[in-house]
Amino acid sequence: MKVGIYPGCSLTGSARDYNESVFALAEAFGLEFTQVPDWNCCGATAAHNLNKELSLALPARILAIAEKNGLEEIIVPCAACYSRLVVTQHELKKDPELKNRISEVIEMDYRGTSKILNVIEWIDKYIIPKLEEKTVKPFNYKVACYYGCLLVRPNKILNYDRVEDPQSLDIVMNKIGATPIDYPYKTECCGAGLSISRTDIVSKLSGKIIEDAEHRGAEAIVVACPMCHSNLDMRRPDINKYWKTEFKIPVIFVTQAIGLAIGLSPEKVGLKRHFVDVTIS
Amino acid sequence: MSNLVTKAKELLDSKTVQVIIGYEAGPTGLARPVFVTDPLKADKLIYDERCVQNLAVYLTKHEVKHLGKMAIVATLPVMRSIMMLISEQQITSENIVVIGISSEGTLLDIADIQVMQGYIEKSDLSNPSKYKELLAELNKLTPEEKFAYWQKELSKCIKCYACRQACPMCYCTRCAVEVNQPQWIPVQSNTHGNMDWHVLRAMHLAGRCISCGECGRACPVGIPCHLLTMHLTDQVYNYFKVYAGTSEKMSSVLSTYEPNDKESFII
Amino acid sequence: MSDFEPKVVAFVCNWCTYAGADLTGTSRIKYASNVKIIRFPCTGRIDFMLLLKAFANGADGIIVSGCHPNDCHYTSGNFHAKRRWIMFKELMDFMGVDMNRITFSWVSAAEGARWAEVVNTTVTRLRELGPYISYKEMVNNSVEEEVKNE
Amino acid sequence: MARIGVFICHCGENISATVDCGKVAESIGKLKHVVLSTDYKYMCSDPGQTLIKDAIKEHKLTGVVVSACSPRMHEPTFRKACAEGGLNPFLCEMANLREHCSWVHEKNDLTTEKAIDIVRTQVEKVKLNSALQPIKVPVTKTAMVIGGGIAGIQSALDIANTGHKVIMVERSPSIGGHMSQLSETFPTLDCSQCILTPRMVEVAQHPNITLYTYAEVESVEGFIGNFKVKIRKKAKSLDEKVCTGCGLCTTKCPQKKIPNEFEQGMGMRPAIYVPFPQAVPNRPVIDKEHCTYYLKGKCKICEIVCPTKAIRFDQPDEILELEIGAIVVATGFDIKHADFFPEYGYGKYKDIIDGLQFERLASASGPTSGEIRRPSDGEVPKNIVFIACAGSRDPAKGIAYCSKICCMYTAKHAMLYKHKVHDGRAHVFYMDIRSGGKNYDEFVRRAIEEDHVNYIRGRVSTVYERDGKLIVKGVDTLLGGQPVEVVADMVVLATAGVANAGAEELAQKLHVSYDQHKFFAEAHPKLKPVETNTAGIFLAGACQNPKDIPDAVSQASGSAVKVAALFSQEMLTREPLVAVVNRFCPPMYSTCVGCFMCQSVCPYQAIEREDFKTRDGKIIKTVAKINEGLCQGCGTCVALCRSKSIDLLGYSNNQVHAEVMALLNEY
Repeated sequence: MKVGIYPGCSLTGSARDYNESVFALAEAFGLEFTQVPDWNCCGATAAHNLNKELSLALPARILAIAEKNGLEEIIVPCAACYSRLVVTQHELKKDPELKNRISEVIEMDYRGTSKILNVIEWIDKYIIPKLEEKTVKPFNYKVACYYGCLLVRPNKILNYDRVEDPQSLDIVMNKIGATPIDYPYKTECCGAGLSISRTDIVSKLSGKIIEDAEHRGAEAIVVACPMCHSNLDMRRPDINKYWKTEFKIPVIFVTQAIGLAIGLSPEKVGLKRHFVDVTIS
Repeated sequence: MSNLVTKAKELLDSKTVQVIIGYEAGPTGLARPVFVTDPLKADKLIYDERCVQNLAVYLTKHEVKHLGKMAIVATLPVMRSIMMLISEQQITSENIVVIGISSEGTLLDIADIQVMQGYIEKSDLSNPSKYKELLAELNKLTPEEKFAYWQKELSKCIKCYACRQACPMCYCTRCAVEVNQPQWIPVQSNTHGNMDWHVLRAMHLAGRCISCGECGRACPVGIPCHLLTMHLTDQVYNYFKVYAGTSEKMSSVLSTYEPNDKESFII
Repeated sequence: MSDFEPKVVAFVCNWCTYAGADLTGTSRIKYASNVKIIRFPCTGRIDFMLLLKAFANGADGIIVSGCHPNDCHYTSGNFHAKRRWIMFKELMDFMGVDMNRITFSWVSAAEGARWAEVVNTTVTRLRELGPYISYKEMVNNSVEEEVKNE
Repeated sequence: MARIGVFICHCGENISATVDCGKVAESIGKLKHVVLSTDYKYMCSDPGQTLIKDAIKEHKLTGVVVSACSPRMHEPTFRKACAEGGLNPFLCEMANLREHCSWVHEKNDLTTEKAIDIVRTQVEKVKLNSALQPIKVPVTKTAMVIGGGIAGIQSALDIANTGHKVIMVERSPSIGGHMSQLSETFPTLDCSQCILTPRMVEVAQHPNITLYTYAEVESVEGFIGNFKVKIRKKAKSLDEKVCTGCGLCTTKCPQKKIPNEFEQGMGMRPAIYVPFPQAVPNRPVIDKEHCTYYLKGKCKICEIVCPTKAIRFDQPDEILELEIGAIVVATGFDIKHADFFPEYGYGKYKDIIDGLQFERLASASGPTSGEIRRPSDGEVPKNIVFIACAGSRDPAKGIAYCSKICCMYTAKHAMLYKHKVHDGRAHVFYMDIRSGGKNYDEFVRRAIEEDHVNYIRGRVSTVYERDGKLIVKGVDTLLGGQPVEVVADMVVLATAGVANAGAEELAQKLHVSYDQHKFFAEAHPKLKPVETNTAGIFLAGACQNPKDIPDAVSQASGSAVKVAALFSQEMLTREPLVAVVNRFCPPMYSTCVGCFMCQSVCPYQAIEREDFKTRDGKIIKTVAKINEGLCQGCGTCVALCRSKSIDLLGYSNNQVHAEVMALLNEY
């Protein structure tokens, strides 16, 4: 099967560490994927608030290109991109008329045949089967698995995991020897797109997520979304200022944690790019 | 076919049966049904490729029935007809002796209904292959083409009801077509009235048709009306995985049900 | 064809769909007025010939509706009806009669809104299909055939 | 020569607002054989009915069409009026102009045209109607009550007190139902057990009541007055006649860690158990799923200790076949449990409990002897949060309806908590307070004003645990939508009332309708709330929808009256809408050829064989014959009969054919 990857903007910019860890894992497990050629913005931030057709046309173009290139599966590591792509596939499946209209807009045939995988689905399918034998350095830490909003919502469309208390990330962490804590902030809002415009709100919301994780004795917060990561990691100085404290807990991507467990170096999985020191590797 | 004659003589001589329903050679060389009651005339009986009528149709006829216990020269379709007639309580197995004829034309030893059932179960019960191709071709047509095809065919019908007379399963003493309160089937033999008749006939044979093809063969104007019932035979198997006339206790498809019968068109 | 209004006959059972349609009324849910209902005690009572009669007499579409499987007031009438409709549909398909013009459905006594939806989607579909010209032509030509023969 | 009278009802404005009734009357008046066509404001009123009665005499009518509401509403009314006017009631038909026309279409010409079509159809039908005589069938004067909760108990006692026999079937080992689990009852705060137990005992001792506990309805056949019911008496592994109920076995059973259903899982019970101390009958049963002997083949301690040797390990289930005249369904309800709520942790937090669990905590006979102690560590919660509408009125959760009892019991719970934990704080999150009912609102006010329960109008988005406390995050909509956070020791969810497990299956066995939530459906929401669509089967209590005790008891008494009224007749008259197989003079006898395919489709075994014989006894012909006492008139045999030898009175081939014709062809 031909597997594709859609990086989106984050993985080539602010989340290069994430990108590096995904590729490092793929290499370690002998997996190959083709980048969707000539990809464009998924429309995550502004498009779906401004223009519905544009917000569907952008992901539809990505999917159409993937189809044209025979990519039966596309891995979408960014949760925001994942959400846009799956929602688009759902909307166009529901409404054939809309599908035709969007096909005209993007001047390409769109059938909706490619299967879209988020990073945990990808791990479940390709990494987990060989994970046990490859694990050389069990990740013996207490972790808070933070899913954020886009990985599991809207539940009716994604139909992925339990919406209020998701488990998939916890299960993966368990496999590499980590102990996921009971963590009620799993899907609480991190402030998301306000990262740029209202850092005060991000500081407040993300701060709560960090505070509760530290309070419960977690040694790391594990995420699967670049946006979550930047709010919890990059905005840490603002958060600490707002909360008048020194939160130290590192924030790592699930792929980084797996990379460490199978013996990859911190540099290889991009840990050195973090703002908050990752002291636990 | 001396075996057949010997067997028939035996049955009549021993008074096991009072009449043999079989075929004889007619004056023009075609085979025709014959009812032999005298052992001395049993050598009239023949069986060869000319013998095509479904003789089971006579089993329910009063004129034949009143002669007494009957023996019948029975190919596979006849045997299946007998099963259907027993299951629909038109004849009883005690009253019938089956002189079985295999598909190769040889005499079979059918001692009783159980043996016959065994023989039927071993046989291919789907529609005869010469009709399968016709059915497949018709099924390939578009709805418009199908409608046009059947309009053309059915416009020829003269409502002589030979199709009904030739069918062993059409044993009603009063057919629905004769009901005029209400007038279910238009009296006239025009395309519309003919279509209604053939739909009614096919529906009444749904799950009961044993694919002998006699209705179509009997039609004097050559309407392939057997394809209608045979198509339903295919569908009955397709949906319910049964063929008619395989057991004397079988209930018809339309008078039974399974709660999980599958279909895809009811919303 | 835009102002074409199809004639639709609904054959429904007394206990589920008729009662469901009553509930549509009690709930004041509006639906297309093209449909006219004939009440039967049970879907098992509906003779397939009546459907042909409806087409022959100018119906453009038909709705057949009764209790959901397992809900039949008489236990099994709808199951028998189901088998009958399977056979009927297959025969009609084979003969080229347009089965897009018949909606077979299950509507319970509690599904007032669903009845309106069944009617409306059927009527919308029939408006697109237009009058059932081919069947009407066959019936009309048959009358002419008759005149010719005489 | 038919003489048809047509009466068009305006139904006040219900019909005339969208249908031009005058025009309908005028155009119907032009139809052949219609000798009278008139419209009137209210046909069902006394003058309206008089209009029909007078017209029958004056115009010598041979058929009447009343064009008004649904025949399911008023057909009996108008048929009775016709009978009083001297016309056979089965010569009257109704055209449904209200539910099927005026209420569902806009006012325009098409609607009026449709109305005309509907009436014309019935005119053509009624021309073919024939005068029918009602069928008389005997009544078995024994009632069956399914379910032994308060509704079933009330219904059974009321029926038994009219002198008729009652069979009560209860699925669990004891009667009592949910009411026996309650601590105290609103609005009087009297002890639930204290008022219920005497009634339970009365059931057990009543000479007219036969009680089968640990039993379930296996199948129901037949019809009003003549049901044939099979009951499965599950094996209790015990000879009830020998057992004295001493309870020694229950104390010696080594298997003691089975979650107690009666305590809503908050207590444990042994494998041989009596569900609760006041159980009726007070005899234990062995729970085969947990009993060591049934699981592993050895133990038998109960058998060894039993002083009367009453244990029977090899006892089989018993199937009883009973003749029953009427059935009361009182199977009650259940509630959603905490694991239904992802936002409250899918049931993983021990101190989030549901309302029934709180009842057990507050009950003097409960696992904490009536002290409010939280399940996790047995501490007395100092801060408690009650969440009303947990699931109810929430279409996203599939439960759009109001569960009705939660507002009241939440107020009661908060009050009981305050009475028991004086220094505690109780908070109630609510959407609306629905406290209609005698002394109900006063009760809620008391909770707020005298017991100082903190009522917060708003919903709770999430509850999670932190440092052993439950953090309840909600909103106070009366303070402009401010987020509220309460740090609680325990949370009680007033979870939605839902249909009991197995309700759908039972409904299908009984052939009664049920709604999308699997609650049993009444025949009419306002005027027949106790009847079902199946004659002879009635509803009592919360199996219809969540109800409080007074409502359940009232309906139970209502159902008992319905049964008593039925049993007051020696013979029942049934509508003669049955199938008939035609008969002709010899030699035809009947056009039936005796294929008996009708026999296999008939759900009521109503088709028999009739032999026509010569004088010396030789069978000439065997044909089908309908037993009109058994036939329910579904007509499946009619549509199946190839030779059209069967017809259905009231829906004859001629009639339905005429309807199709009339609907499509204008005359």
